[in-house]
Amino acid sequence: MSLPKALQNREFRSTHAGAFSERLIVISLALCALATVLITVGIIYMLITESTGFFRSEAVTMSGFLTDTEWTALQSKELEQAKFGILPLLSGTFRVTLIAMLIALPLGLVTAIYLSEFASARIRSWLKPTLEIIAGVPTVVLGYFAILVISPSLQMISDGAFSTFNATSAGIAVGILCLPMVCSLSEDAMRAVPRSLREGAYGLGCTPFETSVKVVVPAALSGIISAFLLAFSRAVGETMVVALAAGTLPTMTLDPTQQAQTMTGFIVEMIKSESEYGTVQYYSLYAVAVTLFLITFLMTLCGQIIRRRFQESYQ
Amino acid sequence: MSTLPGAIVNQDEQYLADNARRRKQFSIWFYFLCVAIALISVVILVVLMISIWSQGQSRLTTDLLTRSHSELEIERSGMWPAIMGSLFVCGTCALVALPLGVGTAVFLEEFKPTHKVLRWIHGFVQLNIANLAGVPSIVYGLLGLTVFVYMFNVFGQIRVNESAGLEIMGYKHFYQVLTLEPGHVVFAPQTDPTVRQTTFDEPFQAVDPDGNPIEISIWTPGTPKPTDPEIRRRTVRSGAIGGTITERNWYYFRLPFDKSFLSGGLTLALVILPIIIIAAQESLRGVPSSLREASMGLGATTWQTVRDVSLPAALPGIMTGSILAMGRAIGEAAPILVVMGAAVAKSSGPQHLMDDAVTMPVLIFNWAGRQQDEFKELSAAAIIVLLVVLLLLNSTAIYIRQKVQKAQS
Amino acid sequence: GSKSDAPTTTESAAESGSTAAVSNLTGTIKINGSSTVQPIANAVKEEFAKLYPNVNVSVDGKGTGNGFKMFQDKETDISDASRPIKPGEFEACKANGVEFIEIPVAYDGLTIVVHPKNDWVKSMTIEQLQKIFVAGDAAKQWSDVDASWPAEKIEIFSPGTGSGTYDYFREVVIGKSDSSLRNDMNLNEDDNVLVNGVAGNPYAIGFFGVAYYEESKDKLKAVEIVNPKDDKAYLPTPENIASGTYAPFSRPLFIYVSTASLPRAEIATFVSYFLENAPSLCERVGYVRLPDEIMQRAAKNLDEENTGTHYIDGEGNSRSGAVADIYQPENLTK
Amino acid sequence: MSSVTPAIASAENSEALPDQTLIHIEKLNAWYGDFQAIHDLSLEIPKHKVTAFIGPSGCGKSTLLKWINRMNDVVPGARAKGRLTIDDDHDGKRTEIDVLDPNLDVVGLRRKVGIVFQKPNPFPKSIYDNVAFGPRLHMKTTKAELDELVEWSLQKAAVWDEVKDRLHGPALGLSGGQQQRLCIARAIAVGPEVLLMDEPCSALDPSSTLAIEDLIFELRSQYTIVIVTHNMQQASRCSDKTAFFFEGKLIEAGDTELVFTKPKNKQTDDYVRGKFG
Amino acid sequence: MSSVTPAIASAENSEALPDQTLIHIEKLNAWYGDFQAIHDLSLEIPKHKVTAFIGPSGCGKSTLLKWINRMNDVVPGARAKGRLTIDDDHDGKRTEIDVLDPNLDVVGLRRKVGIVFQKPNPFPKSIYDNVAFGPRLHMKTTKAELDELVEWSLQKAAVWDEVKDRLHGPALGLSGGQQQRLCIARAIAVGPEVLLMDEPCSALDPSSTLAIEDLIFELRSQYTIVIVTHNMQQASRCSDKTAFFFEGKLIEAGDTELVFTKPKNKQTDDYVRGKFG
Ligand SMILES: Nc1ncnc2c1ncn2[C@@H]1O[C@H](COP(=O)(O)OP(=O)(O)OP(=O)(O)O)[C@@H](O)[C@H]1O
Ligand SMILES: Nc1ncnc2c1ncn2[C@@H]1O[C@H](COP(=O)(O)OP(=O)(O)OP(=O)(O)O)[C@@H](O)[C@H]1O
Ligand SMILES: [Mg+2]
Ligand SMILES: [Mg+2]
Ligand SMILES: O=P([O-])([O-])[O-]
Repeated sequence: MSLPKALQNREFRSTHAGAFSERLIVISLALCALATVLITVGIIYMLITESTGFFRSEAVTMSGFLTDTEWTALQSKELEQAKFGILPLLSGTFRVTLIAMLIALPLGLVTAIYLSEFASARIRSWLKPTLEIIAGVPTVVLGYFAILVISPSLQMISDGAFSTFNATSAGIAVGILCLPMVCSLSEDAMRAVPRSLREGAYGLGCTPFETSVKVVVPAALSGIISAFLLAFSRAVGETMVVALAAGTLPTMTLDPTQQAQTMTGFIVEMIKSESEYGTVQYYSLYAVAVTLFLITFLMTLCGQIIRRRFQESYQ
Repeated sequence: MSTLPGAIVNQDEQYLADNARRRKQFSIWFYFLCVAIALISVVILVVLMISIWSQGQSRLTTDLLTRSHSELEIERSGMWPAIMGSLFVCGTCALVALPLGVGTAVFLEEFKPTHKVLRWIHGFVQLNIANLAGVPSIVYGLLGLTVFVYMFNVFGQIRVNESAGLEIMGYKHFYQVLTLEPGHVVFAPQTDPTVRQTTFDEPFQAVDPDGNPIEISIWTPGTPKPTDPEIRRRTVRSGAIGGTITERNWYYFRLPFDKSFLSGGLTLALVILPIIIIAAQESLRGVPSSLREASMGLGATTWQTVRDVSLPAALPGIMTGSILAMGRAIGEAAPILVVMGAAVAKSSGPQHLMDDAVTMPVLIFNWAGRQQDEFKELSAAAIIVLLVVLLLLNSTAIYIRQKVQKAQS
Repeated sequence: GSKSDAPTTTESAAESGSTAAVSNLTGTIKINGSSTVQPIANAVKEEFAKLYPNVNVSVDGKGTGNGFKMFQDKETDISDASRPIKPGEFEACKANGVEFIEIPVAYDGLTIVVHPKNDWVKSMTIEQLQKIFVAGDAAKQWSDVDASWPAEKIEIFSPGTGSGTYDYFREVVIGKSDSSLRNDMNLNEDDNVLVNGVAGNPYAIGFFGVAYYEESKDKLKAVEIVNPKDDKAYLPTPENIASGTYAPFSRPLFIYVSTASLPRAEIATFVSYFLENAPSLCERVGYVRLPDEIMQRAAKNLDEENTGTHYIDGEGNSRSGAVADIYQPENLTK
Repeated sequence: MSSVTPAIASAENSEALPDQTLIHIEKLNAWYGDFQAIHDLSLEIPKHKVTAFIGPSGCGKSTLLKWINRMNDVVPGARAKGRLTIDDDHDGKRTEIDVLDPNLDVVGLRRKVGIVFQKPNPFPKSIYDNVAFGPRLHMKTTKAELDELVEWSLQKAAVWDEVKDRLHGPALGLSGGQQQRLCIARAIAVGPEVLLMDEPCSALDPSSTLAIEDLIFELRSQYTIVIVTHNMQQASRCSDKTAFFFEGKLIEAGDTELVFTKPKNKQTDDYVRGKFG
Repeated sequence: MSSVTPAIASAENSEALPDQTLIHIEKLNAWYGDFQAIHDLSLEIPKHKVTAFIGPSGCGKSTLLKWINRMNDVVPGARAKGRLTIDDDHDGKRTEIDVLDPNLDVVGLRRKVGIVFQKPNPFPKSIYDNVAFGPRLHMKTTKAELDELVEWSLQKAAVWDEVKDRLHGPALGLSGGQQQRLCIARAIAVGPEVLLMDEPCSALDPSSTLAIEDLIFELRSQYTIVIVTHNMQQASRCSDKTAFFFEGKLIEAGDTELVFTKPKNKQTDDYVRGKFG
């Protein structure tokens, strides 16, 4: 059989012609990646420049910011009366987050175990979309679910012990929000556990329960922990639900029936009120944003470290 | 050494059997616990859906889809401008975030550097993206406010009667002058853009709203006033003052963006960018490296490999991830509130790039907070509409994924 | 040619009834300020849009104080206010070269509300309000105000510090003294949140414009306020508000129009439309119409472009009193 | 022993005692969903011997192996029909375990029938915990007993000397060959009678392979061992009996030497000579 | 040819012409990060012959193969030192391609040196597009020329008859053996001179293996073929020359027959007899 014409000609495209456009493409792709760095730089630059307006003020001291137990930036018209102690906002945030985690973590983890270890393909095929739909429910909707359904139910059950706006109903709604996330990330981690480990466990006579709890979960622990951390920072950063349902009064208490303004809730209120742009009270929102950013940053960092340190086991 | 250890020799058969039974029983209980807990999420969804449906189903009318928010005729309020607004905001968001996100993912996954310093940078960028994914959306809102809305005040502020920022294209300035016919105006072309008002004492050349030139005459108070509406339309009072108005084409563009839908869309793009990058990276990682090797082995360059092999193979995954990210964008309210404000009384979708807009979540946020029962029901109805949109998006994503899974199995 | 817009006002007033045709007027109008006035502005805007569909009116309600901030920064054409401009704001306007026309548009009764289950409070005096609202030794529990009331924690919902309602309330309750309102209240610029807050807690109290109370009468109970002049308690009914017996919380609402914007045809048309329709539209959203006489004075001010405020005297001190007394040409300070 | 069964029988009676059959398989058919992986397979596996399963990829070796201790229970869609029994000496009384009985106590079966897989799969725990994992599940032991058991198992698996100084170090830190021996130690720590090994050396380097082969040689005095392998040389080196499978069917079974030197079947001949596979 | 190089030389001059060396490898060392995968390796690969690389897993066969067409460029941390050149006849002029030259036109090299992998890896496109993929990258062809080229390649790869009716059907719908032949067709469609094959049959069933082996036999008249295999029988069946590697070193190389029947080296002998690996 004779060589086809295309090969007889041996007219191959000059290989250097594409090099320029190739380089151009690589550069533009690199610029895309650079943009993500620029976003971080932008966030940090913004937070620093804008929060100097707060920290420079004579009414504010760093130690006061970190230790004072009152935060009245929205409540005080005059600067002299304003108190800037981040603790009440932190306490609000952590109350809501704690409740959310108490719901999302166990439920999410057990659902994940169910999905990855027990559920048949048919159940998976509708349970997973269900979870995805919950994950896709806008947070505004969940916020109203919190004040229209959860909060009244709580009040009814507890005979009015809960205030209209309270940490618990916001926490529950945030928990619902985080549940699918915990679930699908943990499930991914558990599915990444090689089949061979499960076979090893069954081969030694483990029951399905023992296999999943004693072998699969510990083996997927790094992934599960980073799922928890992600859910945690999502809960800390959640805004609309807490703005709607957690209340607008910063309180320093452990009582879950009370209202709890969170850091994000405060930022939204401050923005919405546009309380005197340029005042120290206004700039305090950036100080809160810095705190928020630092917390979530530490969370992701922890998650990354855990993932990198413990994940390599199966390669 | 070969004698069996005590533990094996002294096995109590009864204990072994009981133990096995107990463990099996426990495993069964655990299974039912799992089922019960997995059902909780379903129950939550059902309760959510039922409570929303029962509230909103009576308001699912064509009015809802075609009319705009109304304070005076609450029962006939609608969400058309919000639908359009969400469309424009999310469209902008998609146009920006998709190429940027996929580009970044391709760069990070397919152009892995071999040099040590570059590898370090690569790892840094990767960590940075993980961090961005964890940044609360409200912080992105604040960033959008400084960067897009005010642009660090580099271009000044938008002020009525004084400054419209740095206008770049798509605009024409006129003086708008009232004629003697009530409600009727004529437009005088503005020659000097810095002059915001001018006084008309002499007849002048103007244009009507369709852009046709017309001669305008002057009526001096004290002289008889023309009665023919035709003539009154072409007559202005001596000393009438015209104020600048701007005719904006759809591509009207100025800096800063102010509280326009463009700012909102760009801010949302920041929010979902890390999500898209991570999803795209994941699905590029899922492309078997054997395909890349095959392409490289045939002499394709890295980019040719990406373009012809990796990207097409990863496309379904990228699409799924992007659709889910868009779902997030559509439902996102916090950054929009920060960037575009909470006002909802708008009667149409955005008319030009710098126009403001209402989005569905913000409208829901507003309506649900109102006291009138009509608004409460309307908000539930609007939630239904929003959820239907999201459901459509999600099922597209799920459909794509399942099709791909089938094709791969 | 400084007197420019007069033609529209007079002419359209005379002839607008006959123009059913859609106008070719275009433009953008920016309004911000009082959330109390916002329902009226929105109502006017909506009716206006039927006649002038090409005019884009954006109405926001960030509170009177914030509204004036934007107004003096020339970010808005019209500022809604639930209290008169304050000397500081007036000075700032002057310094920025912002001149305005002050137009009262309706009466409001600042309504103090409690939960419908609250059966112990029927009426309150200013002194009792002081006990609840003034910082310092503020009452933490209802029983601190009156020993016969329940020993339950009072939860307070108030408009934000940027709002005119907060200022007005503060001025009534505290007067000119140095003390301030307590700072452990739930503040929100959105009056709807306040309604929800009070409606959800039997031991809550709150206050806002009467329109928000009218919208949610079934969930709230308005407190009768004892008029210090005759020691009788009155509810914020339209009659009581209009007659001034609902004192001292009966107050006028205003719009402030920038004169720099008035030569723009769309603004001139809108403002005169507003003035013309405010009495009827304000009733539709729950407020009380001002006497014709005051509306005529306002129309005249607009017509003649009489800038300045009536509520600050030559020395820069604010005046207070009934609107009918103060909104007089001789009180106008440029 | 039915005559149709190509049973493993000592053709040349090289040993004093005749083979005692431990595992009886009769007309076994196995499916994955609609796909039949094993057809009408009958085979007897002798006690305290090493039996090798050979055959090309996909012929059903692993499937059969996994049915012997019901590992296929967890594979969705896997089912089997036929007879598969294991003799069970219980205080002198001989009973039979019906492996395919749906009500069988699988946990107990798997304790009796240990399995070792192709890729070493130690749990991501310490070496000690890996070995102690099974005993902790099944038995009541004191700490001392457990320690003794762990040491015994590791010694039996010929890996004790290499790990004794780091018993509480991570098992994943061991080399592949050590991991595989650890897995064997883990399997024998619960005191099984049968050891199933699915290509236990195919992921290992030559020297580790040798170590495992030696170990198998050692263990056969106490355990009945079934080993699946692709490596004909390995089969001939370390097994007593060999069964050759092809496309889900048992083609030939018998003494290893015979199968490799004088196969009765053409396909077997082709395969052991490397014509395919 | 340096005397230290265990070059592949026809020991018995069975063919008329002496071998002409195409690929020269001298003192090649290759690393992955800090791990040295190839040590001081020298080897000559003859033109238009089939050379088999054998050796146990991890001995560096694939690494060497991948350096011949610089596929290791994309592996982070992979580097090589030494000489690796390919003769290049260009319009009668003989030149040499220095493969390890960092400024080398890799794209051109890879067109000249095609590679086929262990697992068939057709692109998820149509059969036609798979074969046309390379030509479209490298050549300007008319539709007709391309059609001709695709048919020619598929015919050369002995798969044309099986796919000609569904050229525009998905390549993934083919069986494993067909896919592998498709990959070979794809590789020869760009007109390479050398074909590298890394265990091309190890994922295939016996009959597909035979088909590929026949194909290799066919192709050697026009291509220089290097094949990596684990299957000694396969190496002996279809290669002219064999090189045996162990732990990154070349142990022995020469005519296939000699290497298998009279290996000079003990390790080679052990390996080809199946003592390990
Ligand atoms: N979980 C499963 N689902 C469906 N089919 C399966 C499954 N496991 C194996 N098979 C099929 O059953 C047949 C026999 O598989 P088995 O694993 O027993 O082969 P094998 O002889 O062990 O091969 P290898 O040597 O490759 O391990 C094969 O065709 C395989 O594709
Ligand atoms: N990408 C890589 N990074 C690090 N080490 C590698 C990489 N690829 C291969 N190695 C190591 O280099 C050595 C040689 O590998 P190579 O793939 O060449 O072996 P091989 O002889 O082809 O083995 P096999 O027959 O299993 O394919 C092995 O020890 C392997 O672990
Ligand atoms: Mg197998
Ligand atoms: Mg290899
Ligand atoms: O009406 P206000 O929003 O200013 O109280």
